[in-house]
Amino acid sequence: MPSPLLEVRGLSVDYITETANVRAVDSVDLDLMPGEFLGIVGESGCGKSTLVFAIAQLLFPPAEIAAGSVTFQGKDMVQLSDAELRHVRWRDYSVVMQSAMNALNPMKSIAAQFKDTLQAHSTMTKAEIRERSAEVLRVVGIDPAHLDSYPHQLSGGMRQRAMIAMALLFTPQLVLMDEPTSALDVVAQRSLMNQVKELQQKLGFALIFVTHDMSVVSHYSDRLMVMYAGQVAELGPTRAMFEHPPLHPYSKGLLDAFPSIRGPRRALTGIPGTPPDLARPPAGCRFEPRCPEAMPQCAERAPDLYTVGPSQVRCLLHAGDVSPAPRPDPLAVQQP
Amino acid sequence: MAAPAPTLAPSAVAAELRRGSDALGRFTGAIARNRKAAFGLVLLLLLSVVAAAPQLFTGRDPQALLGGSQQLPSGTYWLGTTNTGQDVYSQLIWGTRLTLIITVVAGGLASFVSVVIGVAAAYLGGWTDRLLSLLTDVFLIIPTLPLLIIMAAYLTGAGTDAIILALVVTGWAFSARQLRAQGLSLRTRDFLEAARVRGERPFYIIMVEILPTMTSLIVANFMGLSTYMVATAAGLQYLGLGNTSEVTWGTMLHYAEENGAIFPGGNPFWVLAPGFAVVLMGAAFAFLNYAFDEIGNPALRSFRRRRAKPAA
Amino acid sequence: MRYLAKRFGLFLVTLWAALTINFILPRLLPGNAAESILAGMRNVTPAAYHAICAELGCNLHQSVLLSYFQYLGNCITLNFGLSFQYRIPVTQYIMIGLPWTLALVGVATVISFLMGTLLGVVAAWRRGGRLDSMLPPFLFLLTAFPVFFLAILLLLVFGVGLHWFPLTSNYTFGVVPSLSLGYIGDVVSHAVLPATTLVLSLAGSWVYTMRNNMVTTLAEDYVRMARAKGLRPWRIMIDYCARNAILPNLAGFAIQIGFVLGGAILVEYTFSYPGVGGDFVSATDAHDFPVLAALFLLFTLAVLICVLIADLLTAILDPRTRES
Amino acid sequence: MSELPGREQVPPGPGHAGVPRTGAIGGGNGAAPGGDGVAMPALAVHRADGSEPEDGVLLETEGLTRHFQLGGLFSQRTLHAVDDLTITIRPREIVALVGESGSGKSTVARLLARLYKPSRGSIVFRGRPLQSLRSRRDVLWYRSQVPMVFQDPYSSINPVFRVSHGVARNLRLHRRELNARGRRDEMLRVFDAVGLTPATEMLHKFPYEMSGGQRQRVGFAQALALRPRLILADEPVSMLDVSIRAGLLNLMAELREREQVSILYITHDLASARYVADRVLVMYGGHLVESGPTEVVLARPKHPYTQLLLSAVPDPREIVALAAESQDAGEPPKVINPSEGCRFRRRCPMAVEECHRVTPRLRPMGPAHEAACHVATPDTDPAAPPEPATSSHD
Repeated sequence: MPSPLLEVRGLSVDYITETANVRAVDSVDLDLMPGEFLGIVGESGCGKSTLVFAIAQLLFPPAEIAAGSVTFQGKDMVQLSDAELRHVRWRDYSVVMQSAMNALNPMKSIAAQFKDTLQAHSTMTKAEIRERSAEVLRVVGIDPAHLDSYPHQLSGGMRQRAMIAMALLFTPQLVLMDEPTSALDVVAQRSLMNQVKELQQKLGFALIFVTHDMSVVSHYSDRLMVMYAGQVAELGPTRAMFEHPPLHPYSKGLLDAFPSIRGPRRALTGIPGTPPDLARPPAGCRFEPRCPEAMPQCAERAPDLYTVGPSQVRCLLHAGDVSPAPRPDPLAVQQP
Repeated sequence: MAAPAPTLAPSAVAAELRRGSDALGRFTGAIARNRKAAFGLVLLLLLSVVAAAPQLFTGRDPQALLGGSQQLPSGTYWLGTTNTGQDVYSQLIWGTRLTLIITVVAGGLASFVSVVIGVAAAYLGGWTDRLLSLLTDVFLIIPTLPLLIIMAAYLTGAGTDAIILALVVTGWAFSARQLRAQGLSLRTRDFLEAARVRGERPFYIIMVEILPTMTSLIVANFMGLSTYMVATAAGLQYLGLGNTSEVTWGTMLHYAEENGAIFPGGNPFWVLAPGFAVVLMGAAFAFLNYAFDEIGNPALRSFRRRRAKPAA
Repeated sequence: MRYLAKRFGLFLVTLWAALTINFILPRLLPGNAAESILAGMRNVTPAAYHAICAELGCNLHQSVLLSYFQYLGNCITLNFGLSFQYRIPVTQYIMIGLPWTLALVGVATVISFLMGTLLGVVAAWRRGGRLDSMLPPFLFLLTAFPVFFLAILLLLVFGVGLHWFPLTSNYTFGVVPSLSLGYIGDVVSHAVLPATTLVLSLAGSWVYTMRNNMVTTLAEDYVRMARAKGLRPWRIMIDYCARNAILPNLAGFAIQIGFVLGGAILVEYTFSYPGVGGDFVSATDAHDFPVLAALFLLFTLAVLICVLIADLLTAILDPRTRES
Repeated sequence: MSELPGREQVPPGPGHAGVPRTGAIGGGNGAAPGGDGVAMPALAVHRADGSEPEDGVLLETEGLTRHFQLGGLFSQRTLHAVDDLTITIRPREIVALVGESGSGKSTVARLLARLYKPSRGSIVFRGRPLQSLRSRRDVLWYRSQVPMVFQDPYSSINPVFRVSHGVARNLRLHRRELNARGRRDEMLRVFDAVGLTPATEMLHKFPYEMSGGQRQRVGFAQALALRPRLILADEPVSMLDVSIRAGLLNLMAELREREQVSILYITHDLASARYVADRVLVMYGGHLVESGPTEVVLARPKHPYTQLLLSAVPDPREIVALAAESQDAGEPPKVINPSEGCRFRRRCPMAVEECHRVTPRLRPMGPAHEAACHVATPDTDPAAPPEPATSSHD
């Protein structure tokens, strides 16, 4: 087993406000192999974006890392000072944000924003910078003539691609993407996903891809992490989660909430209720109030992450020392 | 005398909309919690009491010639006397009333004008918007004090009402522009279109659907305008304009300056007392304005970082 | 270019508005007031009498419109008639005081713009630091101080009290103006207190506005991206934060010049500083309307030019104004 | 949950007896609709329980067009948001209007809600052209029957009032026959009907105390208070989390059954359209490019754009990614001063010379199934049941 590129141990993030300290991310453990595509899925407020920004050391007050370590290239990033971090940033790991419209500086042209990045980490001449910028734009399918245009002059899809091009300036080992496709229509989304997968395989960088829409990463990611209320609910190979029903009731509910575009039509139930208030997390399993397969002990005992085959799941049904009431999975039965 | 420029970025409206609850309940809560607001409010209440019942604070007639010329503060004359022997302290107390009236009336009228023009421009759009915005820009560019002085000069002897009119005519533009900006960002909100689809009349939409959501900015602007009015009205009277026979802090400053109160041999308290009184009233409104700025846009709140970076 | 065309349109309309206000105001006077002012004049020559009449519009047989266009013609050709007080052309009279005010206002504006921007940027950048928590309340209190009272306080403390600076006027009476170091030193020492007053009154609101803009800009995604890109902190502060905080508000800063001029009038009156500000007040007392009208136009024009400059800068520096 | 009545057995097309459903209404705040199965949408025109069906058409548009003028005095440019739209909506029918951003679908909603005036063409509601509705009474007649539900839960409800404000205003404006007591009961009824229970408690809440899903339910409750004929729903679920979305889609199906109301469901998500709609209209660049019963259009999409849209929708249950290696980058069309010809031609793999010259008209492709494409070929055998939807676009 090659040593992991990124090791996250017990990472927790607090939002400090006058009224309460909200633990948005609760002791997450994660290993990422070089060149691996990890999808992180979860609904609004589950802490997925906070986790990624915590890994990238990009948290702004009132968010602060409360505990845990993020070991990347052998160094614990949480301990590094801003100056030390500055050398690693973008050269070894880069970030692509959700809405490229306000992630690009409206006052500077695309070329200028590439230039200051390259100059911050290398001593390339003007010509080399121009050439490298044109090259990464071509890689993502944008005509280098757009180098001199400004963000507001590009279409949504092109801005998103320019962001990805910027992330690849130094072909880093790790790219963190926070919902880069949510602002795009389905056709543009698919073409961007194809391109991201192609680039990842060609350039070999590891990728953490955050999205609220499970179907987006279902065909692209190697492994999938489902997050709920600040905790990892399930983590495992993507195909495992789709070919047979997922282990965690929440992942199952999430998957079943998708209306299918092909094949037989099935009634959707969705997941009633709302996620818990993270300022006062419930004692037992955080999904218990909304869980169709909840058992009495779920309300008192907080489940840990149990290993089931290649996956891990935070649910007492798989705790081994608990005999789950044999209930047929209602949807599996009538699969024609 | 620069008017404070509270900028409430339209993006702040989103925060306010998400958090807004029933307007009155939240305000009293917000004010109580906010130290600055509480300080401003207490000061204002104090000034209003003095304005309402000056006789509680001084028995002497502010106009009566009692002591010697420009005597320094003493047991009998707490703040000394004017060049004609009048008691500076009682003038200060009696001057509160008119100063507060001018400030609040001018501030209120200017606020009203700015709300009407700002909201109308934002909501009606099209040509009305262009015309009203042009009018606002013109009044913003024309320097206010010179225009004010000219109007006051032409209206000499017309008394306080003329001063208030001049103050309002020159003071409304800045807050009109801010209200228009917030109004425009509100226009894109769906709940206004929902009201139109329900079949509501435009007047109802402005009065019931738009104005309540803008209350914190309207109040902040009123406070800002009042701070501006206190200083500007005093400035005019200091220059000897308006009705100099009335007892206000401004006229006190005028006579004090003219009779060399600050130069050796004069009674400096004759000028310092009304001066600091004006500052006090201005500060009361300024702090309330600042507090409402923060209520409207919590991101602006200044805070001390409490926890150092946690050790691993 | 459309952006500039629109702003130049505003320039013309505002200028026309100022001219019209100047024309209308004297005519608004209740009939008797005009006579009383004229009656109050001592040794009034017939020519001056007619000039005043034209000014106050009391010769009604001439149609208002005609006199309006006549008036506009005069303004364009800078012929503002004679000053009532001194019987010399208004333009000539203004030229005497103008340089002093320009120097005072110019220096004060530049200093408060630089100081305001710097303090605002640094305070917002070190959010949560000492500066940021202490600055806003102090600054806001400063705006509660009327300019003339600031002037009086400075005069009292540094002039009368500590004798560090002369009390009045722009240079010691009797000193022959020359380029010698002595004279320049004298002028500067006279200008310190007035200029400081202006800077304090203006910088207050400028720092507050700047800090608020910076705080809003700091929350933007592109600043977080800049940090993610590993850029040096000062480059992020200047190139990403300050630029996005200052540029959209250049026009707003230009409009603040109007307040500086207002301040200058009060300061020059308090320090008896012989600039156009002081002239403005003395013209008011003496009902010297031609001077008043000309000065009012001058001030409006000054602000207009600053706004136009700001618009030019915005058009050049802010790409969003360029057609996509 | 019992097996769902197989939609496929019911041949599509109007006039066929619908399969009666016994959709029981699930109570509970967004709780899974309990009872014996979910009210599945089906095209039921002749009600088994014999209630007298409405006449054929509720609302129809004829050549509906809306242009916007852009640019200053000299550089006048026109944006063709909606061009020549002719659609019909029948009673108790959910019609999905599907299109990407910039397709004009929201403009259609605002035209039908009389927020925009049409540049050309007409809208006729229950036989009365909208242009003829001038007096306040007429306007209120239309407004009381065609309410609208908006997209953004956080901006469609006035944050300063309680959530019952909108419902109360609707009742006061359009249900004058009710006294205060009557209005209160009606408010409780509609809040219950949309699953906001316990209604008495929910009525007193403020918007910021509610989740996105609950706020959208308030939007539907406001519409229901009018006893509407047609609800215009402009992307009501697109800003909600997937798990909440299902609840809202089921709610729309229930309302169509229980409240006898038609819904124009505007969305960019083809999968949710398939789940809830009887008929689907696909728009591209301001034009209606394809329309027909949902299952038919999805089984045999005729217009290349519909095929592209269908192939691009990721379905997590698909075992292996469809080999749809289309190079289409998904750039939205430019509809400013567009030239004649099909607006999809630059992205269309099957574009022929005629596509660049002549704007295609809607042509019949099968029973009640039309497409606007020169190249598309009608079904040879219209009666053939639609084979399962596996078509892919390459």
